[in-house]
Order: sequence, then structure tokens, then C-alpha cells
Amino acid sequence: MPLWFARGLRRGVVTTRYPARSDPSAASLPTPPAFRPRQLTVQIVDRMIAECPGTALSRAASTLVFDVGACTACGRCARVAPHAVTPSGEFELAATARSALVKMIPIRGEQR
Amino acid sequence: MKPRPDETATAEELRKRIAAQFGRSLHIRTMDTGSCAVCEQEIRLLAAPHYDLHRLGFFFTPAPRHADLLLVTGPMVRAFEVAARKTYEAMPGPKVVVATGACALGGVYQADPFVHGEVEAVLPVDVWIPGCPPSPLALLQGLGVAVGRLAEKMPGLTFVADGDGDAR
Amino acid sequence: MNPLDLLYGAGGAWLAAALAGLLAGSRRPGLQACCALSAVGGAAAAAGGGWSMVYGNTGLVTPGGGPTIVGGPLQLQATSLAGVFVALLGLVAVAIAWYAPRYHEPGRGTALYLAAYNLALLACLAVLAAGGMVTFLVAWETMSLACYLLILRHPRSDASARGAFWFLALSEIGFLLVVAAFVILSSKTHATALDAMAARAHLVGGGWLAAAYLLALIGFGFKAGLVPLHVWLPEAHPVAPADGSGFLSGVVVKLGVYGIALFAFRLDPVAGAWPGLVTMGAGALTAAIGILYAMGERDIKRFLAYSTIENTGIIVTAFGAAMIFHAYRLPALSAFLLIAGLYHVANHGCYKTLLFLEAGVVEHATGTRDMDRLGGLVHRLPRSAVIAFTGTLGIAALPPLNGFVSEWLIFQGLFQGFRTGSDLYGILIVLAAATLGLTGGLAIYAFVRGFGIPFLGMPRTRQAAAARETGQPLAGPGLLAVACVALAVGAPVMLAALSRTARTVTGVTLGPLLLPGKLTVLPAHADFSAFSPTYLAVFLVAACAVPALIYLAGRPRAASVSVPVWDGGMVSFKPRMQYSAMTFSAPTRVTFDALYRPAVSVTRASDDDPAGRSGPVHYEAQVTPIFERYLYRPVIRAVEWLADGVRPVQSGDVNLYLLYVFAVILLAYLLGAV
Amino acid sequence: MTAVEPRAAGGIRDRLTGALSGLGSLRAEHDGVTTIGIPVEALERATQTAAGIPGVRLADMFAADGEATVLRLVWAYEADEPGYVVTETEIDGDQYPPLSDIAPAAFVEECEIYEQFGTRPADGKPLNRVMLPPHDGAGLPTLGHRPAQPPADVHAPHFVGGQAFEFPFGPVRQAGVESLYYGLVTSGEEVVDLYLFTWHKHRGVEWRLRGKTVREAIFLAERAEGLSAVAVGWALAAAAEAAAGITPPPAAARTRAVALELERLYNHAAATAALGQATGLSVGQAAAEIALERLLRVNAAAFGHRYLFGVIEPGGVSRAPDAEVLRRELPGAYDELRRTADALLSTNSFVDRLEACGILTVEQARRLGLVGPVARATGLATDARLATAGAGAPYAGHSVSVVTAAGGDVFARFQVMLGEAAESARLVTEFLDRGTAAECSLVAPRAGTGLGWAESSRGEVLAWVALDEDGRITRARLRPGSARNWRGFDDACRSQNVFTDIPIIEASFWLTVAGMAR
Repeated sequence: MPLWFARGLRRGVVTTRYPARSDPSAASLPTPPAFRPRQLTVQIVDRMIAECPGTALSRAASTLVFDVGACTACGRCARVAPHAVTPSGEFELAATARSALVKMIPIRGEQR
Repeated sequence: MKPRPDETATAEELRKRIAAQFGRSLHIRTMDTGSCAVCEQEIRLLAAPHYDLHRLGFFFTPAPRHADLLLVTGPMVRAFEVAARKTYEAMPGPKVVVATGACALGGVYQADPFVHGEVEAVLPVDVWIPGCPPSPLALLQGLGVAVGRLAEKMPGLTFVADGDGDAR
Repeated sequence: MNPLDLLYGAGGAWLAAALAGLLAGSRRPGLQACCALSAVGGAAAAAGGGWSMVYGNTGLVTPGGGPTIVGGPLQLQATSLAGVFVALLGLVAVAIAWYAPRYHEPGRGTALYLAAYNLALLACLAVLAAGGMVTFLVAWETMSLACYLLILRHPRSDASARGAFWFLALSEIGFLLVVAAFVILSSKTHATALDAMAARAHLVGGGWLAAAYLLALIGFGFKAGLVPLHVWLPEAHPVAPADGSGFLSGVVVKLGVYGIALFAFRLDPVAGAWPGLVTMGAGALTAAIGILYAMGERDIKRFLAYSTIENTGIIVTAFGAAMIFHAYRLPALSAFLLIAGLYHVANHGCYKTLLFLEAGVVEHATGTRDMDRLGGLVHRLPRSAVIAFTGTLGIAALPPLNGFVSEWLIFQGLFQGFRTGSDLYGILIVLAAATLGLTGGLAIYAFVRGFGIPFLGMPRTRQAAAARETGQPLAGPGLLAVACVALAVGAPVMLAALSRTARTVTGVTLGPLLLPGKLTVLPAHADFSAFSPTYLAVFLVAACAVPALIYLAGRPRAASVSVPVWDGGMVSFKPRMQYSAMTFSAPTRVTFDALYRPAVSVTRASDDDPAGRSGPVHYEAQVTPIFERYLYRPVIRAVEWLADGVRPVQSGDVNLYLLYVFAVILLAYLLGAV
Repeated sequence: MTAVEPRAAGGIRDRLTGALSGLGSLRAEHDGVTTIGIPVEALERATQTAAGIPGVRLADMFAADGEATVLRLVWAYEADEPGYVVTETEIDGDQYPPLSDIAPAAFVEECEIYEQFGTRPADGKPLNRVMLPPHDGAGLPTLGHRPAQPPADVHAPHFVGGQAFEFPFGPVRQAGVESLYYGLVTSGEEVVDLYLFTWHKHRGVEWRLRGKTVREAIFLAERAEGLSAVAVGWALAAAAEAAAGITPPPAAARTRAVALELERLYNHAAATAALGQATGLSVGQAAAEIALERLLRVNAAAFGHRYLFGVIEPGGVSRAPDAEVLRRELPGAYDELRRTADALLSTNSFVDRLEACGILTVEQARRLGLVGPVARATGLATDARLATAGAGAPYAGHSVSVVTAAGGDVFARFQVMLGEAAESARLVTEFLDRGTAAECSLVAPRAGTGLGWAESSRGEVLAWVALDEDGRITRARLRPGSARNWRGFDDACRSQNVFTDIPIIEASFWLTVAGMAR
């Protein structure tokens, strides 16, 4: 046991300060995408929806319905349209209402 | 299952009661309803030195009788439904159910003969934690939200990238 | 008018009952009449026994005057020492008489059985009321034979033949030793009346006294079931009918104890402390071995039989210690331990008979005595469960019941071993106390198992699940349960009576050294300890009742939800998933494996299958019956060998037999000539 | 049988393929996989022959439904450039020759095939339940046609006789572990027998994969056993590539290898932490968890995901690792693990619990076809990374030293894990030096079948796919390492152990129920 005691002292504190302070390791976590409505066109959106392995993306008329809860942050939509999608960097996503996790993204891109 | 006083209460006052009762210390029972074992790994890491959820007054308990919060992972396999209900029943009220990870939120599996596809189909969920898997930090935030100790950011988020702020 | 007259009445009633039984045939009224008569006799005996406890010894009477039976006079006497046993005999007889009509189906077998049983009652009474040696021996032999018939209720099954044989063989050996002991005493004292023997005991040389005592100890030890003379109990009890087993354990075994007490305290004042030490040692050993073997049994009746052995051991330990104290001029302690031992006789007679009767109820309801095939009976036989639980509390020596009172008294007596002043004996007595302590602990463990496995949990078989309360006998066991409670709460009364007995036997007046106040009990010395069974009982009942009342009072206000037991979310809970009798006692098997020598055998379907298909699993840990294997089997082999040796003599040829006759006559003449 | 020395050049491979093709017809041979058609009447002899050759093991067995049910046995030969032989047998009717008595490893697969396709071994021997829940298994869809009657349920009425009783444990067990049911038969102290139920977690992954594109399939396959996401994904991708007849660019293949070794590292760290927990050594557990968390953060920094999800793509990889980050962070993180392990190995209270606990003999390992550290701890030098043709290409030219140990107890497994962790750390740097890239070669839709494999931290992962013309999956077979090794678990628990050894044994196996139940 003294061995372990010494080890512990040498190791020091590794515990995160979260939630009091932000945690640097969060920077490298995969996060759900954020969209640029100006860059979104119906075609792009449909390609994204086809690419999405889960059920996160769907389209209602000219609105991209984004279910953050269903999103696995796999980044495939971003690879379809890198210019229209960027990682949101948000990892504090807990919600107390399922509906709060469903986001309406307007599709603003002009049809070509 | 037959409704309990704490289930019939609205989520809001339930959260108030929980904040009042579990504000400082809360015991967590985890339940795997068909996850891929990664969510479990992240949950185990909550107790590891890097995250150490005990400092926040959270504790894991193997006995649902002592548990205040049920942390559910996985798409709720139908064959597991009996066990899931039993576990929920075995917890004393007031109790919080937290659906954890994309599977539990219906992101990976659709409802079919094998799985319900999401926890909500069987248990009354109070808090949803997205992510595949939700990182320990996300879990900490979710737990904080569940006991009303942290403000939830979700309603405020638009997932519209900056530079397009005029998206409203 | 004296107690003896009541005993005549009892004897007459039982004789009549026996005849009624013979005549009853397969008619239920006959059966009931027989039991009624036997109950009357029991009541009379109980009254007479109780009376003679406090009355003292009556004079010796010889009805019919001169030599009536086998060359000896019929001599009767009601003594205080016997009174305890007579009272117990009566009580047990009443309980069984109340129980039997509902337990037995009317029929010839039953009728004969009841005849034999009532004859056995009569014989037991005669043993206890015998004032002379011849009477005693004749009665004793009659009792053995009657019990043999009683065990042979179902002569077809060879298990019962085996059990009955063990019983008869061992009691005959014992009988011979007892005869030898009596012969020594009577030949040295030129007396056949017990009083006379006791009076002239000083004429006998120390060596002869010791020899007589040891012979008696061993001889009666066979009946009492002292280890290693105990093997007949676990064989005979299971095969006898439930009430028969109750009678065997409750009374017949106690007669062995009576015999030991008779020699130790009345006839045979051996000088020195070592006979007491031998007795005490035998008792302690018996107690420990008995309970350890009980842990290894799953047949309820075998289990109870071993527990009987344990209790005999406790009683004999007390008697032995009493002898030691007597040798060390501590008459008060000696008398105190005699009282404690006799108290335990009464207690064990009550609860052990009760438990055997309940075992019979369980067997009737489920068709098995195997604990691992029972379970959950508390929901199916609630009333019997309550009665059995009372008896279990008693025999596990838990307050507030009677077993606790007598064992407490015995411990208090033994703990005062230091008063002997002899380091060796002081230590040995306390050692015996420690052994009894171990025994007591194991007894609680054993009876948690003995009650919990059959009565609690889920039924392990369909038969157990199908058990119903359909007119099973309650009154008999119920009476004994009441007696158990009475012997606990009414301890002061019992002790007062027993102190009178002790005064008659030992001539010591304990009085205030035992009962200073009304309800407090002292262990023969005011400076040691004290307790009050009555207050304790009241306090414990209150201690249970008060919280219950508070809970009931507080109940409506506390909002509560009742949900099923947490089972880890299993789909369904199976009976095979509960502790079984043998797994419950696994720790003792592991701890005492030097004694048990368990032979473990595991068979898995997966072992002989290359693919490791999982399937049935069977696990057995067979306990080695040491005494049968290493003590009795060699003896039996020797006997068989001798038999083979003499077989040629029995050729069946008439001429050869004529030759024998001729040779004998010739020999007689020659001897006459010399 | 007399062992003809297996080290002879091309010995085993030629003997195996020769013997089998002698009984049937050689159908295809490329990239280390030989496909041989065996007629059903010759199947029994073929199995006997193959099982008789030392160094050959039955790696998998599965069925696929076409016009006739096709039974496929995958034989792995370990010696001289290892590879695989797949035998194909059309079964007419619903019975085939009993194989599990010849090659016992086939038993669990026999059960699965019966549940999924309704075809069973000809001998009437009882089959256990694997996926079908006893209480409501009726409604579940199957890959083939449903069995006539549900599997003769050997487990559930698992009769316990004599002086033992069944100690039920689970499916909801202690906090933070997967759902698993133990039927623990005990005499009060020692473990007499043990059996497992895993159907609580059966999500029908193989059933879902049908009709999916390979990309969608990989997304699900990663989540079949998340703790070996890379290995399973790689195996499936490689199978699809073999079916489509393409090979991923070398740099991409090396990237896969980097991810795979990183996965092995963090899994062995996690197993170490679990061992610390099981032995009640909390400080050791905490130290190991520090190493684990650091390794996971390295993963996230290098590949953008703590558990390396989404790295594997059909035809290549989606991302390249951040080489600087790996070179900078990995040595420190691995060092953390190594120093923790050293400290653990010098702690008697820890080592004493491991030694002679949960022993598996090499015979058991061979008989049950165990793989990975569990098998290597018994002395079997089996490692899918040695098969460097086809799917294993990136390992060609990197000599992977297979770490084995004798004894087969928990301690041996632990040492094997530590040795492998060192090896993985070395390999990662080697691969980085050779260069990695996020490349994908295009997978042109084309009908075909293929076998893929990868060595996960739990042992060999096998995947087999059949694609139709437009590149969609008609049948996919996933066989993670867990699916093999769980069957060794109950044997290990039985060998004179007591209750408290079971968590230690489970930690040393470090399997997932998800991989078993899929």
C-alpha cells in the first residue's frame, strides 16, 4: 500500500473542474452538426438525409428537421456538404423535454 | 404500470421535488437494455478519477431499492422489457428516468420485432442525454440537469452555425 | 389416598385401552373409545405424577403379597424422582390420545398398534412405579417388546423391520447390562426392594458400586441414546407412526435417563467424582455429536431423532455435573443441577413430542418427510405452522420459551464449576459448559433450517404446493404447545415443585437459594446470577407488541407502495432457486468435515459432452456414518462369523439331537456324582 | 492422430485444401481465402479430416438461405502463412450431419442455425437457446424459415439435483455493467455449474443488415460490439471489399491498423481496471482508469472519437489520425498503463487472487475454439493478425510477435494482455512511420461473397457477406470474439472456484454481452 500511496501523491490531481469550469478535453469530442441555412438547398438536404445512418435528419417542405437526440455525430452529413455543415461544438445536450431536442433549420439556399 | 403519485405530477413540480430531496446526494442505478457496451464504459468512467462523480454527491448503487435515478442505455430490447419494468417498479418514488445515448433516444434502431427502438416506449423518461456515446462530461451535465442543479442549454441552442445568425 | 392410587387408576385405564384396542378391529368408535380410555389414563397419570413430585416417596406396597411374577414379588412405589417422568408420561399420553384418532385410519393394523401402544404406556408406568428390582426389570422388558411392536406398525417395509431390529437388539444388550447392575447390588445388599438397596448401599464395596454404576450407565445409555449407543434412534423413529415416534422420543428415551438418575442419585452412591465426570463427558459428547449429525439430515424425523440424542446429552451432562458437585460436598449445586436436568426432561418431552406430531401432519399433507421436497407450508398449513413454530422456539432454547429456561439453569449450574475448588474438575465442567454452548448455537442453526426449509419460501414440489389444512389433528400438538408456554411462564411453580422432588431425592432444601422472591430464580448461590423467566417472557412479548402497535397506529399516515421482491429483473423465480436444507448446512459440513468425512460427487451433463452442452446437474455430499461403519459393522461381522461357526451343530438330524440330549444327561450325572 | 510435422513448407495449407478439395470441388482461391464446395454426404468426412489436422481450427460455421440452405464452415490454419478455408455445402431438407461431436466448437453455431434456419444436426441431441427468449421468442423474425418447434430448452429447466441449488444472478446486475443472467449452481460455497442467458440483448443485427448498403451496414456493425467497433467494422468492410474484388489503398489499410491497435490498447487498460475492481483494489482500479481515460482522449484527439466509431469506411477509412498528436500523447498514456501494471504485479493481494483462478486448459481452448487472449493464455498461438493476405494486408511486413502464456489462469490472461499492449504501442508508431491517410478506393456495386477478419482485443472477428448486383447485402455474418469466448467462461468458472472468483474471471475475459447477443 505505501507504494500506491506514493504513486497517488506523485500522480497529483487529474479530476476535471467541470461543471464549475469548462474542461479542455471537451474540445476533441464529436459533436452534432450546425448548419448554414444559406448553403442548404433541398437537394443537398436530401443527400444529407440519405447519408445519415440514423434517423436524425428529415425534411418538412423547406425546413430541415434535425433531431439532435437521434444524432450520433458521425459527421457523414458534413462530408456530403462541407460548406454547409460544421461541428456545433456543443456537448451539453441534456434536455428535460424530448421536443426540445428537435430543431427546425430553415433551408435558405436558392434553388439551382 | 399503475401511475404513482410522483408520476402523475407534472415534470416541473417533479423536478422541484427532486431538487429539494436529492439536491445534495443522489443514488444512480444503471440499466442496459441492449446497448453496445460503450455507454456502460463511459458510465463506469464517471466514477474514475478524471470525472469522479462522487465529488458532486452522485453515487452508483446496485440496489434499485436505494436508487433515486435510473440511467437507461440501449434501444430497449423487447425481451428485456419485463426486467426494465421490474427495475423501475422496484425503485421508490420520487424517481427520475434518464435515457442515455442515441440508442435510447431512438437514433440507431427503429421499432421492430426485436426492439422498441427507444426507452420512452416502456418507461416514463424525464431527461434525455444525446450522444453516441454521451461522453462522461455530457453525462455529468445530464445528471446535473436531472436534479435541477444545472441549467439545461438545449432549448437555447439553434444548431445554426455562426455567421448565419440571421437564420431566425 | 396417595399418588399411587391415582397411578393404579391410570394403569387400569391403559390396560382397558389396550383391550379396547384389541377388540376395536376396524371400527372407528372402537378406535375412539380406546383413545378416550388412554386419555383418561394419561390424565390420571399426569395428576398422580405431579402429586408424587411434591408428595415425596410413598411406602412400598406389594399387591398380591408373595412371589407373583417370575419368582419375585410385585413391588410398587410412587417416588418423587419418578413423579416427574410419570407426569410427563401422562401429558404425552393425553396429547397422543387426542391426536391419534385423526391421524390413524381405522383398521386392524391400527387397532393392534394402539393395543401395543397402550401396553407400552402401562409398561412405562410400571417401570416408573416399580418399587422392586424384579418388577422393574420385568416392566422394562415388557416396555421394550411393546415398543418393538409399535415400531413394527408397517411390518412389510424392510426399513421398518431394520429400524425395529436395531431398537430391539440394542435394548436387549442394554437390558442384560442393567440386569447385571441390579444383580450386583441386590446380591451385595441381600435386598430386592429399591429402598432397601439404597439403604444398604454402604455394605457394597466401592469397586462393586462403581462397576454397577458403569453397567447401569451403559445399559440405560442404550435406551437414552448416548453416543455411541444411539444408532437405533435415527433408524426407528422414521419408520414408526408419528405419534409412536413422539412417544419414543418423549417418554421411552426419558426412561433411560430415569434409569441413570435412579442409579446415580438413589441406589448407587459411588465414592469420588470420576463417575460424575464419565457421565458428564458422555453427555457433552452426545450433545455435540447429536446436533452435528442432525445438521446432516434432510428427513425431518431422522433430524428430530438426532436432536433427541442432543437433548439427552444435555440432560445427562447436567446429571453428571450434579454428581461431581455432590462428590465435592456442594449439595446445593448438586440439587440445583438435578432440578435443571429434570426440568429439561419435562421440556424436551413436551416440545419433541409436539414436533414429531407435526412431522406426522406434514407427512400426511404432502406425502414426504424430505425437507428438500417441501417448502412454503406456512401458507398452506398456517395453524400447524404456528404450533410447530412454538415447539421450534422451545427446542432451539430461545426465550421466552421453556427450552431456554432449563438450558439457562443448566448453564448457570455448570458455570459454577469453579466452586469445586479442584482446578481439573472446575476446568472440565466449564469445558462441558462450552461444549453445550456450541451445541446450543448449532441447535439454533439446525432449527432455523428445520423450520425454515419446510415451512417458509416456495413449495419445492407439486405435493408440497398441494398441501391443505383438511381436518389434521391440532388439539394434541396444541396441548403440548400450551404446556411449553406454561413451562416457560410458570417456571417458578415448576421449580418449586422440583425443589420438593430434589429434597426428597437428595435431602437438600434449596428453598430461598432457588426462589428468593416469587418470580426470580437463583442458581443455588445468591452471589452468582439471577433471572426471572416470567418477567423475561412478558418483557419480550411487550417488546414485540409495542413496535407493532406503533406501526399499526402510524400506518394510515405513511403513504406506502408495495411492490414485488427485487429479483434482478428475472422473468420468473423458480423453486430450485432457493436455499435447500443441505446447502443451508453446507458451512457446517465444511467446518466439521473431519467428523462428517463427506464424499462429494458431481455429475454434470456438460462433462461427458464434448460440446459442453449444459443440462442437468447433480451434486451429492454423502456424510459417512462413522459409528455404524467403524463400531457396529465389525461387531455384526463377528456375530455372523460366530453364527457360521456354530451352524454345523444345527444339522436338523434327529439322531444328532438325541445324541446331544444323551450327552447332556450324562454330563449332569457326572456333575452330580462329583 | 500422428502429427505430420506442421511446420513443413506449405504443409498445413496444402494438406487442408488438398484433403477438402479431394472430397469436393475447389471453387475460388484468392487473398488467403480458399472456397471449397463440399457435397452434404461428404460433409462429415470433410469435417473429420479438417479437424484432424493439427493447427487447424473451426473458426466459424453459419448458414445462408438461398433456394437451398447453404451451410458454410470457416477453417483457420495457423501455421505457415495462415489463412482461411471456407467450405460450402447445400443442405436439402432440414437436417445435416452432426458436426459438434467431431468439432465441438460448432455446437453454439448449431444452436444458432437451428434457431435462425430451422435446420438441425441429424442426431436428436438437444440444442440450447442462444437468441430466442424463452418467454416471448415466438414473434421474432428469423434469417431463414422458423424451426418446427422452439429449441429443446436445455437451459431453463436446467435441473438441479441433490444438495446444490441455483443461485440466480441478473439480468440486471451491479451498476455500470451490461445485462447478463447467470444461472449459478452452487453447494453453498463452490461453483458447481454455471450457465448464461444473453437473449436480453439480442437486437437481431445480422437480420437488420440484409438489404443495407455496406456503409449503412458498417454503422450498425460498429454498434454490434462497440468496444471492438474498429475490429468488427474492419472485418465487415474487408469482407465487402473481397466480395467486390477491390483492395483498400495501403495507407488507408495502415490507418485501420492504427485504429485497431489503439482499440486494443484501451480495451486492455479497461480490463486492467476491471481486474482492480474485481479484486477490491480500488487504488489500482483508479490508476488503471487514469491510463484508460488518457488512452481514450488520445483516441479522440487522433481520430475524433473516443471509441473510434466511424473510422472504417468501405474501401478505406473516413479519417486519418493526427500523427503528431499520437506521437506526442500515446507514449505517455501507454507508459501510464505500463507503470500501473508494474505496480499491480508487485502487489501480492492482487496477484494472489489472480493465480490459479479460472483455469482453462489448452485442450478446453482447442475444443471450444476459443480465440484471443483467452486462448493465447493457455498456450495456443492463435492470432488473426498473422493472416496477412487480404484483410490482414497492413500487417504484412510488420512482424507481429504473438504473446502467449502457459497456465491458462487469470494471471496468464493478464500477462498476455500486458504483452499485447506493449506490442500495440510499438505497432502504432511503426504504422505511423509507414504513413497513414484518409483514402477510400471506390467500391463498385457487384455481386459476390467475401470473408473478412480482424484481431480485436477479444480475439479474432470474422465477417462474411454476400452482395447482390447493386452492392446491397443479402446475407451478412458477424462473429465477434465475444461470441466465441463466452462459451469458455462457464468452464473457467467451474474449475474449483468460489463465488468471489467469478467477477475476476469475467474481468480477465473482458468480453461484451453485446458481441455475444448481437
